[in-house]
Amino acid sequence: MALTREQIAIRVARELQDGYYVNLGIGIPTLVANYVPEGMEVMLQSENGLLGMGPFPTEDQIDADMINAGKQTVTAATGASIFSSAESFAMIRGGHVDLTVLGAFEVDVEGNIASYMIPGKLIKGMGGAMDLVAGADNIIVTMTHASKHGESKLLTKCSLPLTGAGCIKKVLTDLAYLEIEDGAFILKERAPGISVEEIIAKTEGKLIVPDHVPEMVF
Amino acid sequence: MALTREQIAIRVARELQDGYYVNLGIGIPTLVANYVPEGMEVMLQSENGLLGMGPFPTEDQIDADMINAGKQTVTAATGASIFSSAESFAMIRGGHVDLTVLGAFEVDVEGNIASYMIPGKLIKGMGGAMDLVAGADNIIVTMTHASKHGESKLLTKCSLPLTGAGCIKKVLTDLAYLEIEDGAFILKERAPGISVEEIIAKTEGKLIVPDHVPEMVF
Amino acid sequence: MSGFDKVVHSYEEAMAGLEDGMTVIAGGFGLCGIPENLIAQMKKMGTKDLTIVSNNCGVDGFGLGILLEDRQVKKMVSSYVGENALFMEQLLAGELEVELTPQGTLAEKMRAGGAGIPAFFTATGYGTPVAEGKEVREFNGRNYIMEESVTGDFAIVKGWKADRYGNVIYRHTAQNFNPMAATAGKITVVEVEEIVEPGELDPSQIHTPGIYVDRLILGTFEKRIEQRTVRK
Amino acid sequence: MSGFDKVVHSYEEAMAGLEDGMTVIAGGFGLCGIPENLIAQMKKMGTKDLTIVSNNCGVDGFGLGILLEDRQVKKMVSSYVGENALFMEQLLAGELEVELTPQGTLAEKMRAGGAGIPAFFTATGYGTPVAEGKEVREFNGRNYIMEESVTGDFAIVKGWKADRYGNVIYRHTAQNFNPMAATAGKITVVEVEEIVEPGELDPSQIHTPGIYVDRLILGTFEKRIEQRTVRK
Repeated sequence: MALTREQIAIRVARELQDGYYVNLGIGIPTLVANYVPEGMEVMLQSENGLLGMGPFPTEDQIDADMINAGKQTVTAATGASIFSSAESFAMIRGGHVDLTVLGAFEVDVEGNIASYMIPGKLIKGMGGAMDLVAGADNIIVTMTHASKHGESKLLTKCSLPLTGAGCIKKVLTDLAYLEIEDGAFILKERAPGISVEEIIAKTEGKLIVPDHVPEMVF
Repeated sequence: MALTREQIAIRVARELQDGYYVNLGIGIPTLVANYVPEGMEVMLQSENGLLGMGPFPTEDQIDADMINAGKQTVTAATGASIFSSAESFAMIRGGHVDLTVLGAFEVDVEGNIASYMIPGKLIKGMGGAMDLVAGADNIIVTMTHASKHGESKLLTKCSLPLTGAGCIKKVLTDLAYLEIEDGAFILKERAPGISVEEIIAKTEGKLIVPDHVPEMVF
Repeated sequence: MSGFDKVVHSYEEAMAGLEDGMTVIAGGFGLCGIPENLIAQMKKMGTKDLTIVSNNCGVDGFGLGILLEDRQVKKMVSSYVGENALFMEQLLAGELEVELTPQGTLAEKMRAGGAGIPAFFTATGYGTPVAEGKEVREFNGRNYIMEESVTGDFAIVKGWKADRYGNVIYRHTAQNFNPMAATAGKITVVEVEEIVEPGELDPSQIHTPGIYVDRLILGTFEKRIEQRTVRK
Repeated sequence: MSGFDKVVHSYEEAMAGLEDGMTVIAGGFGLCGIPENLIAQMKKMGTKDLTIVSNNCGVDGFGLGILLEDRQVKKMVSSYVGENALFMEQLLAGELEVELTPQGTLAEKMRAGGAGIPAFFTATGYGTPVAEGKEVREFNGRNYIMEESVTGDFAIVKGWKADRYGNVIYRHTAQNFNPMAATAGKITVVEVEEIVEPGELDPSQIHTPGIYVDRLILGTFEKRIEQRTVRK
């Protein structure tokens, strides 16, 4: 079975380490915060200027002046700091964030990522995504492996306008966890019950399949 | 008589306007603060990160953490703000300071200024002077008109390494107030009792002498 | 201290001098920390052909979005404009120009504009449509693009508290783009929730020193929430 | 919260990993806000061939000046080095290299280094010896030079108060270069006068967010005054 949104979040959370500063993109990446392992502490960076994002507020705590990058009302955790957008992106661009998790429309074997624009259809803008992919060393892209019509989103070459060039090394789809190296996807893990054959069929870009591809365990 | 240090400061103070943000260099420029006209308020910017520098502290108030750019203990005036060196020079470089007053070894008819280094003799460094002369629109250079040996410091071309190129328009010496325009010094005022002839004799760079050169009044 | 009393007493006075064709830099992120009354005044003035530099363009009917209703905006420089149907409509009809700028680059362009830095290099956007027409240069084996800074004829800013010297502090994440915007306007106008006595703000804790502020006005704010999310 | 507990309990631990030939960025202006105990630890370690990036080099016998006594410094990047006879002696003898850098450019080079900006343009230094070998470019009719950013293997910083997350505030003008230095070290070490409980510092008023800080140590400070000036 393809991973659920929650399972994707759980799998990403396994990449966390105690003391990590993490930026979670809008959508599935946001869910990762719910699965931080017991006894481990991470700090969430929200690019609108909040390091140490806490949970959503109670009704009483709601404050229009306290939002995250998704414009949702949030709280600040103990040890938080709040700063300007310039300072926030100094952190991001300067490589101080330990892990960035974000979604994408497409990735390719060169580590390119397209996530912000579908010409003629969607022109909302890149927000902070271009800075995040350019600034981070450690990025996990979460996405569906293929479109509803079965078209692969793991490509030889991205067809959509790029968000970043050559910056993606780790991709977690609903079917598999892959790493990008030397112009190929390397299949590292597969979703429970998903066959290597299905992943091969749904991966358009060059795919390297090791002898043993472990199944994820949840 | 050549202007005293105090008279130089008094003359500079006449250029102040209510609401000016002013950076005063070390030495004579610092004295300008003592001659702010009654009923006028200016804020002194000290480039180590203090806007709104107050007077020296009393013995009780002395605080090692509160100094000016000359490393002197100072106080903060009402309405002061204190910030980093990057912020301080953002202000300076960005042209937000209304008036900068600083000393020099030499200036020339092109508006060049040399103030920080005498090769082989003095290599202390430029501190913030290069940023100040590059960032300010409105600069007054205070200096002696000639050396002890009578050699002019108002030159056709500076002989010492430059602090800034083409950035000086106003010079106040112990003998005269001059403006620099189109490759010449224009004699605007003379010190009380100083003859135009003496100024001509002590000005090596091209000097334009208007028909009437008013004497400064103190 | 008239020279340092930045307080003005009407929004007309606050935005006096704004003319057709000017560039306005606005603070705010989404609807958080936006100078809502200054924007409303711009709508009231009906100034046209504006270039607005702001991370977002508000929403339909609130924030900068209201300037679209009478087609006052010629061009938006923003990182994200997805919350605004009227915006999309005018954009797709070719009535509105948009320069999509990565959020961090936008923040840095404002800061650089205020700080006398005409251009800087960033890896952000290299190899993407953002890099088109921009110089690429390698530093330490990595490619960067050159981005030029931005300044405005006006900067409009929303603060929390200020003194009459124009020293401003921001509240929580309503800080966002406001401090950079404040540095980058030829005329910087700040509206705040409270004007305090000089000396009340700790000098070491001021976000925007008064030197950047030309006009200060006391306002009341709706502070509309874009995504009201609560804990169960 | 071990992962976010930045506190170390000895100066040995604080500077562990410092090696010959490394670059160290130091906060401080004159003797104000200098990490005096971290510097003393460097002297104790005897590390050689250091490149030190700091606005000044202390004075004879105090601050960074003590590193000159055993010739630990290969090169200084500073804006002003006039308070130090031993410095001049070693410089004139060719035993010490100095890269004089305008103060604002130095501050910006540190900030840029921490902020992932490899280079920027400034008018500061154009047409002067500082511009030698640097690219000149015109923007809007004015000439600017390109300056590259700086980063250090270590950054040593003096704060006032911090919590164990490494959130730091500075006191008065002891702030100076410290916030930028803190962003620009591969390993950033901060020594402070007081370690407070998490939550005591107002999140909106933190000068250096903990993300930049690797090690935090509680110190006691002499805080020598360079120019004691009093009102009559």
